[in-house]
Amino acid sequence: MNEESSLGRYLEAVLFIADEPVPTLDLAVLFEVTAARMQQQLERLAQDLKDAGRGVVLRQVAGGWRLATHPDTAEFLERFVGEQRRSRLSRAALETLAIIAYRQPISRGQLAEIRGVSCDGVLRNLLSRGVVTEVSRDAGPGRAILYGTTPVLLERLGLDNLSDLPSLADYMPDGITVQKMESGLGPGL
Amino acid sequence: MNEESSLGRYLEAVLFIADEPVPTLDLAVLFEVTAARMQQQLERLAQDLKDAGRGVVLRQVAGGWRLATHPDTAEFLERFVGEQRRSRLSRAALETLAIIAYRQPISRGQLAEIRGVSCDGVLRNLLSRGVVTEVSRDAGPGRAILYGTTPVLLERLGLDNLSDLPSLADYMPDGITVQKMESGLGPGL
Amino acid sequence: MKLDVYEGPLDLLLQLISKERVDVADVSIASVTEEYLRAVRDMGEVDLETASSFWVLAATLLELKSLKLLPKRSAEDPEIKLMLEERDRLLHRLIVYASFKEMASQLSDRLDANAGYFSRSAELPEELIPAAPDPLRELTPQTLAQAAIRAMTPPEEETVDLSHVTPMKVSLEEMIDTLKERMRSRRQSTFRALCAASTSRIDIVVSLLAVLELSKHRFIDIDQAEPFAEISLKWVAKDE
Repeated sequence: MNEESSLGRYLEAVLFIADEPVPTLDLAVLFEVTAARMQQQLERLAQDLKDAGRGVVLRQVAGGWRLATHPDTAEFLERFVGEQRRSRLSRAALETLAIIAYRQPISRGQLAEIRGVSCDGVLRNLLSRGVVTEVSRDAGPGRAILYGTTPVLLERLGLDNLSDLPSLADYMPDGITVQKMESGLGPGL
Repeated sequence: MNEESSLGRYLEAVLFIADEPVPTLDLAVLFEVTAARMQQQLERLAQDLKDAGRGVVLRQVAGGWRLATHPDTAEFLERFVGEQRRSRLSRAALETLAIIAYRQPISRGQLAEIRGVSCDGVLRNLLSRGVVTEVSRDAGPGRAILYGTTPVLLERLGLDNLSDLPSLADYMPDGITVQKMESGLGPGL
Repeated sequence: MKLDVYEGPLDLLLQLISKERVDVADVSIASVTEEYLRAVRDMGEVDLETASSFWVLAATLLELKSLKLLPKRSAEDPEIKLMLEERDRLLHRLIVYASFKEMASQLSDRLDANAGYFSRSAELPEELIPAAPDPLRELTPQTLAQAAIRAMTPPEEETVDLSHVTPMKVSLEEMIDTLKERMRSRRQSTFRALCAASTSRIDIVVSLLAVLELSKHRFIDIDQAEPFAEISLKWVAKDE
């Protein structure tokens, strides 16, 4: 296999697992090639996927490159997701929602710090479902957007008020880290 | 484009957005073809991806089909996601996992009895990795929680089914070792 | 003899027994114990549950060991029969444990061989969200609280640090030396008297092991009239 095509397959693998558009420059750094070479390689991969009439396409979107399903497969995809027997929030989405509920208002950065990974994709999902919203901006220099939960979430949970959320101390396993947890929580919770 | 190849691309799109292995039968229902035809189609797609030397492969794991990156791209992926994605299990965790896999459903007490030490710490680790889960409760008076393995574990092991695991009997110590153990335990009366 | 990885009393026993060049008929409870105590010292800390599960096993081994130290008795003796049953149970546990231990390394190989496959964990594309059944319908305050704890609890450490573990005051070797000197000067004593100064259960157990070792090497004789009676000790070694 020549160097070109092996770079192509590494590229495909990286784009496959990325859950955000990946900037050309990030990829150039990862593969230790120039940005121009990377751009060329990405365009070639996009063209290859298109020419082969594949179900997945590579698109250059806001700030980066992203694999996505071909628009003409939408009908099957909708049927597929509609028929999923097991429809629940992904673990990542559930945990992100839980952190926001208990520690609001909270920024993306703080969320990522608690979960150890970027939560951007999950956050978009929660925002579009209307259970989370932007509530304010951080007073700090970055003026980061802060997120909180919405009345829609309370309604779904059958709660009147955020303070009706169960106390985390009641759910701690073996009471080991209660203190650590409680001290990390905002006032009133 | 002929019918075969268009089914292939729809299939690829569906597998691309699925977040767990999809059973052949679910796909057969979705595309309104027989299960046999679907199986054939899936095997062909897997072969096509392999033959083309692509960065993504199709595997039959945990009772279904799932796209995954080719192992020889792992080096770049680990650099891309920042290593921390998959840390290895400790020996204690592996032993506990082996016992659960073969003796499920099993309680904490039964686990501790077999290993000779409490397994609570490692069990929490296995639960948080999603490879083990609570499956039921014991009918006995204590109603102890019983644990079992998850499809995530099968996927990590690259197995379609738990019954694909080798028989435990194959791992029994041999006669000489057993004799040695026996004499090591004391009086030969 | 040095055991690098210690995963519990069964594991330790298994490792001791399967070491080559150990006279297995003589795997003395002392060496098992001493090895364990050294492992404990090296670890710096061990949780109480692990410690007590070791002592349960040590007690069983002690019993078996005592069979060898005592004059030969008939296999028909009900007490002996009971001990042999005990030994068979322990042997069975060891075999089962050994099988799982072997299987664990097989699982490890399989996990390693498959570690290179990464799957997508990306969220559903936004345009498909309306088509999916509402995933929030099963959400309850409880599941939310549990998820919060899962997300905010730092990754589990597998070794539990409990500080209330009895520190080991003397090693078995030191205890053997001490008791040997004491018995040499006193000539006759009881186990209770020897342990009078012991403040912890571990010290007493170590003393008992030391006494058994001294008896095995014919420094002292042990006599006990009946179970739970006073244990008399007599110095029988020829003084140099």
